[in-house]
Amino acid sequence: MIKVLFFAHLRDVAGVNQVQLPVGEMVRVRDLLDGLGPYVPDSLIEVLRDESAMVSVNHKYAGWDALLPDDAEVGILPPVSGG
Amino acid sequence: MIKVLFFAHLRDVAGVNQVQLPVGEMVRVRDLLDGLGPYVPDSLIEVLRDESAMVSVNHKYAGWDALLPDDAEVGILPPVSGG
Amino acid sequence: MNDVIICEANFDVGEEYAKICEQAPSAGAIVFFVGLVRDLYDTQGCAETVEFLELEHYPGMTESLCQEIIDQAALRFPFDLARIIHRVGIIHASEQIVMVAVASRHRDNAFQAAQFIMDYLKTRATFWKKEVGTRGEQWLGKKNKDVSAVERWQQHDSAHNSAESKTSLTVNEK
Amino acid sequence: MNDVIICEANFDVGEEYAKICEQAPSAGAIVFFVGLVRDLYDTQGCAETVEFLELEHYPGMTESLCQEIIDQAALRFPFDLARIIHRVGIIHASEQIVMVAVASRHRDNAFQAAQFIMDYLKTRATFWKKEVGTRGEQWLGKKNKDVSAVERWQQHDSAHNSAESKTSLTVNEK
Repeated sequence: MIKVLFFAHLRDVAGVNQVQLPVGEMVRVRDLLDGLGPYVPDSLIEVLRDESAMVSVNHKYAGWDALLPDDAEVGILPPVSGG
Repeated sequence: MIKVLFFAHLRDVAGVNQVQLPVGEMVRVRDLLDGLGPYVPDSLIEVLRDESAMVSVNHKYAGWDALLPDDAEVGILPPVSGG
Repeated sequence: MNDVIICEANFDVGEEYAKICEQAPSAGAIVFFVGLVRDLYDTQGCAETVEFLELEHYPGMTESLCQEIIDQAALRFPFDLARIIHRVGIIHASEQIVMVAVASRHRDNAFQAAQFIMDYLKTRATFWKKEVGTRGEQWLGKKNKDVSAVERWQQHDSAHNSAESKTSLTVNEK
Repeated sequence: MNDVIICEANFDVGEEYAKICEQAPSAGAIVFFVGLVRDLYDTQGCAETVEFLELEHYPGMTESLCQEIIDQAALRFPFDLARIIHRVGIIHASEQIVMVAVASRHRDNAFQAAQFIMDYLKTRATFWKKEVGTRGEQWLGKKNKDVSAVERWQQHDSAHNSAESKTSLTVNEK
């Protein structure tokens, strides 16, 4: 299973903190765009397609073409604003 | 009268904290080299001739060619080392 | 004696300073940075009154990113000790948000490391701020000037070739 | 609420920080620098144990130079408040010598102003340190790297043409 966590603004858009979804055909981070479809509003998928969000895989920043391990914890991260 | 103050290493060389001397023929800071002669050891005059010391006139850094007001307080300043 | 502390509670700068002096007895220079909630934000050019911020983060990822920022700073500007304290939760106007402290032998490394850590913390560490004020709520985004601040260090690195460039701090951005 | 304090007594960083927060309520960024007596000095390449420093200064001139350094920093990197506390007299190993604090809206100005003030304080302010240790007594001189630090700001100024260059900070050196 892949666990996907949403933060801040994008959690508001997703309407949930996290979803768990089966690995299925997903090989790369980019494949999440299809995999997440049934779980979150279309508006979130549109934001993700813009690729303005950052993504982490197992607590490391990852590119959209990074491989997705079977037990990945994926973070969907709006632009950060700490400090 | 001109008041000349010595600090740190150069006070040790001068052997005194300060001297007061009549304005006499002194017009510029450079003229102190002659004016101070009778008041301090030759070794101090030698250091001053090297012009490695800094000089202040009335609490402002001054060049060796600066004019010397009648009531000048002159500081003879080794390289600083605060902070 | 953790290098990275993420907590809801406020922190006492005097106490933190005393701890650092004790833990870095050979330091000749200590630089402290404290970031506070300003009561007036200039988001989109409009002055507005901020009542409080709500700060969230990605537990686990944030700590390891902050530690990595400290490690990267240490490669470039060796120091005796560096510490990040970052608050989360509700933080009211004028309260402290973040503290970065660096203790070093000489002041240049302490200043540079503290600035490096703050610049990367602002643009890489997984914190998010929601501003709640007279204009309602809004999530704050990354600021362009913070991005430029980080780019400056990257140029510094490529000019000096002094530290590894490929780390998780370098994000595969499109 | 003096900007420049020269005193024999030690200072409490926590108390000074609290005062600055109170006096600069709109600050979003506070940078503190504290310089301490290191127990090992590397003068002339030899490690030696320093027991204490004896610091003297030129009363009157030092205060006005420090104030002018603050004023010059303010022209370049606007801030809400800056303060210099510098001790004189006998200061033992590991004790605090100097504190520079800057409170500003944004962190870049606070960092830059604090560094500017320290760099000029080191090379211009009329303080002198005598080191008393296992090798006896010696007056310390200006360090080359401190001189380079100040030259960097002067290059910055001539590149940006942003502030008056002719002040009493600019000494008529031969």
